[in-house]
This record gives sequence, C-alpha cells and structure tokens, in this order.
Amino acid sequence: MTTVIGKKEIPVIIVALLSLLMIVPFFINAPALNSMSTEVQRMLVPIAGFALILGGLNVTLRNITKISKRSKDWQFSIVLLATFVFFLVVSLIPSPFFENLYTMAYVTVLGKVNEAVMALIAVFMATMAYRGFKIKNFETLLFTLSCLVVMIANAPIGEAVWAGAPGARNWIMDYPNMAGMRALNIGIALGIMAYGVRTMMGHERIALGDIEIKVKKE
Amino acid sequence: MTSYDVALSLLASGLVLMILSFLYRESGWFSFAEHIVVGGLSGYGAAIGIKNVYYQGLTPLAQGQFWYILAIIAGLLLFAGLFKTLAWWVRVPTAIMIGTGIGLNMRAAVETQVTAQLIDTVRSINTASLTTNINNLIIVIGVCCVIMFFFFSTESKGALKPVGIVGRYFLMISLGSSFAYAVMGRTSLMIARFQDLLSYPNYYTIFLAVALVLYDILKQRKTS
Amino acid sequence: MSLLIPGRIADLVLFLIFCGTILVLTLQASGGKKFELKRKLAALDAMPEAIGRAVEMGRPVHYTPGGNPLYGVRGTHIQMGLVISGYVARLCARLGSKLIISVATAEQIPLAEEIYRGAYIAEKVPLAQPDVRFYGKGDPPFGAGCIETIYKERVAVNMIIGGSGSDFPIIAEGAFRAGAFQIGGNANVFMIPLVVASCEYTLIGEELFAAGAMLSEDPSQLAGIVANDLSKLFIIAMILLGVVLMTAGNSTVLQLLKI
Amino acid sequence: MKLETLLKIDSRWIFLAFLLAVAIPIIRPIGLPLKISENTKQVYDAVESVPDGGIVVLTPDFSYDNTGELLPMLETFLNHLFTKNIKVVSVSYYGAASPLLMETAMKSVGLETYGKEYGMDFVNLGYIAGDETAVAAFGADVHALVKVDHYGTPISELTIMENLRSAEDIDLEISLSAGMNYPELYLRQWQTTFGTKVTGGSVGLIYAPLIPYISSGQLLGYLPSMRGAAEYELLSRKPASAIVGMDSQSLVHLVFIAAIILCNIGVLGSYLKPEGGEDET
Repeated sequence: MTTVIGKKEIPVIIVALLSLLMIVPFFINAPALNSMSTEVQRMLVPIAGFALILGGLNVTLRNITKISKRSKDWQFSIVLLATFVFFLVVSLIPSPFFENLYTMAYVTVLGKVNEAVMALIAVFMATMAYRGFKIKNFETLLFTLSCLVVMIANAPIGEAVWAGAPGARNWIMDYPNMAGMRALNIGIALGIMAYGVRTMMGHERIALGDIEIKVKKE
Repeated sequence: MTSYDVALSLLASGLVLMILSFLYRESGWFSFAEHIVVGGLSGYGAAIGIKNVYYQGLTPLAQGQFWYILAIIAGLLLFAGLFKTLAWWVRVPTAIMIGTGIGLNMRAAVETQVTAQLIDTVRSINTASLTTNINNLIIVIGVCCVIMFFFFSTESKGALKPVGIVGRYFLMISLGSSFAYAVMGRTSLMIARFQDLLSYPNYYTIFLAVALVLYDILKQRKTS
Repeated sequence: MSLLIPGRIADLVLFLIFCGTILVLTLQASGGKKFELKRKLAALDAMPEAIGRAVEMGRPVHYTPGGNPLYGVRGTHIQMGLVISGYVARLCARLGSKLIISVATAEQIPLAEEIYRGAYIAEKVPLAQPDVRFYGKGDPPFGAGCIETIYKERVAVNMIIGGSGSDFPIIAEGAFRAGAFQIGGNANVFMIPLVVASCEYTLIGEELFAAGAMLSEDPSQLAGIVANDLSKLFIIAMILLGVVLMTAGNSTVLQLLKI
Repeated sequence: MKLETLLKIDSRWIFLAFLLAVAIPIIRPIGLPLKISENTKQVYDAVESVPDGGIVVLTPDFSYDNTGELLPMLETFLNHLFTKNIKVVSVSYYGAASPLLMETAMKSVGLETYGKEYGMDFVNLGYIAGDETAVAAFGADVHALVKVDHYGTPISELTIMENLRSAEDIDLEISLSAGMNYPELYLRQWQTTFGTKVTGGSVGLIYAPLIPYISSGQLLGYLPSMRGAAEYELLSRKPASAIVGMDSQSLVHLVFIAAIILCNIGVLGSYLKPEGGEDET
C-alpha cells in the first residue's frame, strides 16, 4: 500500500488535497491559492446542480414505482408527479407567460404552504416543553427555571408582570448561558478538527462511502 | 380583488389548513398537502439544478474556462449510483464535496469557535465593580467546567467529580434559556399564517376546517 | 507583503497545536500504542437495544442526518451523521430490521446509498435496493416528507443524528406522535436544547464527533479524542493563565490571542 | 382529581390552546402593554438623524421562510422612511426571492400614498449575486457594478442614482437579515472602509450573537424579530401588523409557561402519591 496508490486511495487523496486548499490560503497570504480555492467553491455550484436533478429523479422514480405497484395511497403520487412537472416547467422555461405562472404558483400558493410547515415548529415546541421540562432533580430544576425566566422576560407582557424579568434574562444570557455555549462551541471545534484530520489521513473511510474494508481489530 | 385572486387565495389557505390539520391527527388531508409540497419543491429544485448546471457550469465552459469540464464530469459521476457496476464512482464527486466541507469547517472552527471565544473569556476579575468581578468569575468557571464535563479519557471521580457536576449545571442553564429564546422567532411564523388565514376571503376555509374536525370527532365518538 | 495574515496568526498557531496533537497521537496509535476512553455514551449503547425492539415489533427504523448541505457551514456535522448511519445500517442488517434513510439535500443521496449498500455487503445480507429518500429542496418538504414516511411506514425507532436545523422539531414531534423511540444527536448550538427536551438518548456537541470514533473502536481514531482532551487542558490552562495575568493588570495573553 | 393526570394531557389540547392564543388577539386585539427598549430607540434615532434628502440603502436579506418575522419590519421601516424626505435604495445580496419580497412590501405600503415617485425617491436594484465580493464592489463603485434596476431600466435614467456613487454617499444602511453574516458583511466592507452607519433588524434565532456589535456601537441598535418591529411601530406611531402580533406573542408565551407549570404539578403529584414508584423519604 505504501508504494502503489490503489483505486481506494483516490477519494482520500481528493479529500486531503481539497481541504488543504481551503485551509492554507485562509491562514497564509497566497493570492494564487486563494483564487484557486474560491474557484473550486464556485465549481461546486454546478455539481450541486447535478445533485438536485438526481434528487428529482429519486422522488419521481419512487413515486412511479408506488403507482405501478398500486401501493397504498398511490393516487397521491399522481398528484405529486403532476405538481413536480408543473413546477419544473414553470420555473425552467424563460418566457413571460411561464414566469407569471411561476410567481403566481410559488409566491401566492407554495410559499405560504411552506411557511405553514415551518410554523408547525412553534406549536411542536409547546409540547416539547410540556414533556421535556419535568423537574426530577437539581439539573432539571435549573433547566426549567432558566427557561421560565427567559420566557417571562421575552413575552411582551412579561415586563408588566415582573419588572425585573428583562434584567434577569439579560444576566442569564450574558453570563451562565454564554459560558455554556462557549464551552460547547470550543468542544465542537475540537471535534471537527479530530474528524477532519482522521478523514484526511484516511482512517475514517465511512464518510467516503467505504464500509466493507472496516475490520474490527481484536 | 379579482375572482382569480380569490380562487388562488382560497387554494393557498386550504392547503395551509391541510398542513395544520396534522395538529389534530394524521389524515389523508395532510398527506395530500404533503405530496403537493414535496412534488412542487422537488420540481422547483430540479429546475434550479438545471439552471445552475447551465449558467454556472456550461456557460463558463463555453467562455473558455476549460477547467469547468471537471465540474461537469464530477456532476455526471453522481449518477453512477443508478448503475450497480459503476456505483463506486460516486465516491469521487462526494469526496470533492466532503473535502471542501472539511476544509471550510476546519478553518472557520478555530477563528470563530475558539480564538474569538477565548478573547472574550480572558477577563479581569479585579475591576472596580464587584458585580463585574463576580460575573466574570462565573464565565471563567462556567467555561472551564463545561469543557471538563466533555472529557472522555478520564473518569469523573475524586477531585474531578464536582467539576463535572458544576459543568452539567451550567450546561443545563444555558440549554434551558436557549430553548426559551427560540420560541419567540418561531411563533412569528404562525402569527403571520393566521393573519393571512383570518383575512378575506380566507376565513371561509377555517369554518369548513372546523366543521370537518367536529364531524370527525363525532364520528370517532360513535365508533368507539 | 508578509506571508502571514495579521489577525490570523494566533488562529494559525492554535490550529497547528490542535492538529499537531491529533496527528502525533494518531501516529503513536498506528505504531501500536493503546488508547482507552473512560466515558461511555449511553446513546450508542441504546442503539442495538432500540433496533432490536423495532425488529420484535416488526416495524422499520428511520434515520436522518439532518437538513444541511455536505459542504456548507455544518457540512462536517452532516458527514458525521452519515458515518454513524453506516453503523446503524450494519446493526439493522445484522438484526434484520428494515432501515429507511431520509436525506435533506440531494448530494447526500449517492453517498447515503453507497454507505447503506456497503453495510449490507459487510454483514453479508442480501439487499435489493437501499431505501434512501429525498423530498425536495429546503426544510419544509423535508420535514413534511419525514412525518409522512414515519407515519405511513409505522416507524418504531427514529434517529435524527447529524446537522439538523429547523427541520429537527418537525421530525422529532412527528415521530413522537407516531409513538417512535427517539435518539437525537446534534452539534448545532441553536438546536441542542430542543434535542435535550425531546429525545430519550442524546449525543450533544462534541459527543457527536466522538461517537463515530468510538463506534469504530479503531485505536487510531480513538487517539484523536484523547488528543482533544489534551487540547482542552491546554485551553483551560490558557484561560486560567490569562485571567490571572489580567487580574494582575497584564494583558499579554489577550494581546497574543489578537495577533 | 388526581394530580398525575396532568402528566398525561393529550398534546392536542396544548395545540388548541396555542392556536387560540395566536388567533384570538388577531380577531380582537387586546392591547397588552409593551415597553419600548433602549435598543429600539437607538434604531429609531438613527433613522431620524438621516439628513434631509439623504440616501438610505435598505437590504432585505431574507427569503420566503422568514417573511413572518421580517416582512412587518420591512414595512415599518418603509412607512417611517417615506414620511420623511429621504431617498430609499433597495438592493439584496441574499437571493433572487428578496427583491420580490420588496415588491410585496411596496404594494402594501404604497408609494403614491406618500406622494413619492419610483426612480426619484425609491428604487429596487434587485438581487446581486456574489455575496461579500459583490458587497465590496457595490461599496467601491455602484455604477460600475449595477447597470440596470430590477425591472431592467438602466440606472443612468434614474435620478435617484445620480447622487449614489459609492458607499461614502450612503447616510444609513438598514439591513434586514436572516443570516448572521449579513450585518457583518456591511460592517466589514462598508463601515470599516467608508464609515457607513449600519442598523436594521434580524430574525430571533440569530439575534443573540449580534449583541456584541450593538454594545460596541458598530451597529446603531438592531431590532430583534417581530418584537423589535412592534416597538418600532409604536415609536413611529404607525401601528401595523407587528404590534397586533405582540398580543399573540404574549399569550403564546403564557401557554408555554402554563404547559411547563402544569406538567410539573403532575410530577409533584406523582411524588406525593403514596404507592408511587419514587420513594420519597
């Protein structure tokens, strides 16, 4: 392995070279490398473009199989394919008619439905709070109390109820919260470094799609 | 408002209510709206993909930036997964994206997640104001203890045990308060939806939805 | 023009220290030195049990690495999610459970499929087609699609491990209402509170990155975690030194960090 | 009633309470008290201190996902700016959707209602791709970078653009951002080089990391989410959608607080229960 570079090493070499290309010009004044790294980042846009086409294929093929197998609720898959084709056409064809149709369909309908999905988050957080903030020990007491204080202060009415709430919230956010978040961030940064180095050295193969060669060393 | 606008508006609020119907229970209504969202956005996504390939890949290539041929080849290799014998080759384009991702993440990690944080943590605890001193001390103790809490190679016992416990307390306070902060922004989305739903002509759809839900409740009462 | 960029010299030095520590220990591990971790992650131990229960119930396992691109600001988080998906896929293959992987961005599809297929080959279990699902561009279709999948397939175990953004609460709550057992992992500081509030077992922050190495049990990967512990000691020492000096009226450490 | 039953409330009741808390104040505003923070006053003063005939650049850097939080804010800013003799230039570096959102906001604000004219007092330059490089180029020489506005009119034909040559001519930059890096871009590229004043507002999620910039004075105040917009509406005496949303915000927070308290009463109940699993001695 030390002498011959096999097919298996190609992804490792690509990863190592590209990550170094991103890292080096960030720390060292090297205009040529810098423009190269921006160019590589720009080249990712068409690659991701191909990926999106592949994504469209994934969705359509899955639903075509569903229709052909007449599995449960296959009628919905026909609706899905129809919307797929409609949006593909109106967002792709550069003519005023289709552009109008696109603005109409995307801005007035689909955009709002999208927002409705995102709006579910807030409601779901209410039940998460209901289940997640049970006081069982001192830790969960702190978890719950800090949440309650910040919530009272954030409610526009909170200040009228408890005048000291914004002050208490600001203290929590500026000191204990900041300390916790800061340490989390430092830990995550170190975790990223360890993962990056082990992938660049070719120890972490799964991220590159290589899972067969992994043998547990006893 | 033309009748055309009214129809579109009713269609949109109908679909919005179908999504919200999930809060009551999972049903065909939700499935229907979900299929519209998935179909619409994957179609839109594929169109964006084609546009990106054309404008950001083929156009520069045609203008003589020959190295874009590499991007086109890499992009095409993504489709190798569709053929069993060629599947291995998808590792090349994914390696390109993973390499860039690792590089960008690693270089940003030190500056934003370590150095900037350290600069703000190194504070004096001997200032004129006692409160500032105490607060600064809290930050220093908090940061150190939470870092120690995430230690993997030593067991948390003896002198290290209280450090880990204090770290856990700090972590819990900060997670609780962050949760509360996230509520505010998310609620705004729901408020905007409802301001829309409660305006003309959309509120008619609400009556319909409420009627449907009540009917369903009665029906389930009867069967059970 | 100097070679070093003012304002980033301290960053570079820290970067080299951290990477150097990892590199040295990893090389030592390759040379045969053993590293041992004392702290275990409960979430990893819970995985086989949860999947086993799904097999008993005859219902599938749903896994998602979350909604961000492979190469973006949270690229490594997603990649880590995919790495862990490899182990989950192997467990599912071994225990005989059906696995569904949902991906939020299209470029993850081929990689997820490759990992899925590889896991089944490694376990010598025949597999017709990896079940990797994509739903459309952006968080809304991803969230809605995952809910639909979880309900329709009557998922028993739901794992959201990786770089979830605002899609997390939608999927987690949807899965809870469908009665699924949940394991969550996240290194996005905005989402960690939600993970802690909603999942039975969690991998938060750095634990997510350590999990991959722990699952591999490969000494050269474990070395990276031990190296990070050393780096943490270094950081704590630097903070304490800086604070002591600042208290004495000397801002050397602060100045050094700002170079 | 046994207290433990509070641990098993069907989540649908919480959903219903939540939806009612959102809907009722929209149908019938309650008018709960709202205190204007120092931070919002700072933003208001920054806009007020723009000289007569000055140029404000408004950058809506958000997309459809964030309209709920930022569209009311955008409308509030426009309403306030148009009551004064200020020229407003809108440009976005975020995505193709942003100029469309600007159009939506303009439709509900209405240039005519203020007696203003497109091209004289307001222009929508549309979306410019290229992130930081584009921001830097815009700051250095506007006319070299931008040739036409969002509708394809050459900017040489627009009188408003005559006095806007570089970031030096900008009296105030108002950034409405859904991403933390956007205000940072303007600080880095325009403020450090040209001394441009920067203010604006952001979505709630990214607000906390921006606080240091406010306390250091680089940002002249910054509005947090809908709350900030509501306070601003109060200050500029133009009550609109954000202020209505505030009652809902208050009630929703109360629902959250009630949910947490109820489940903890349930927990307490399960401790007090004599044959309960947890033995309290």
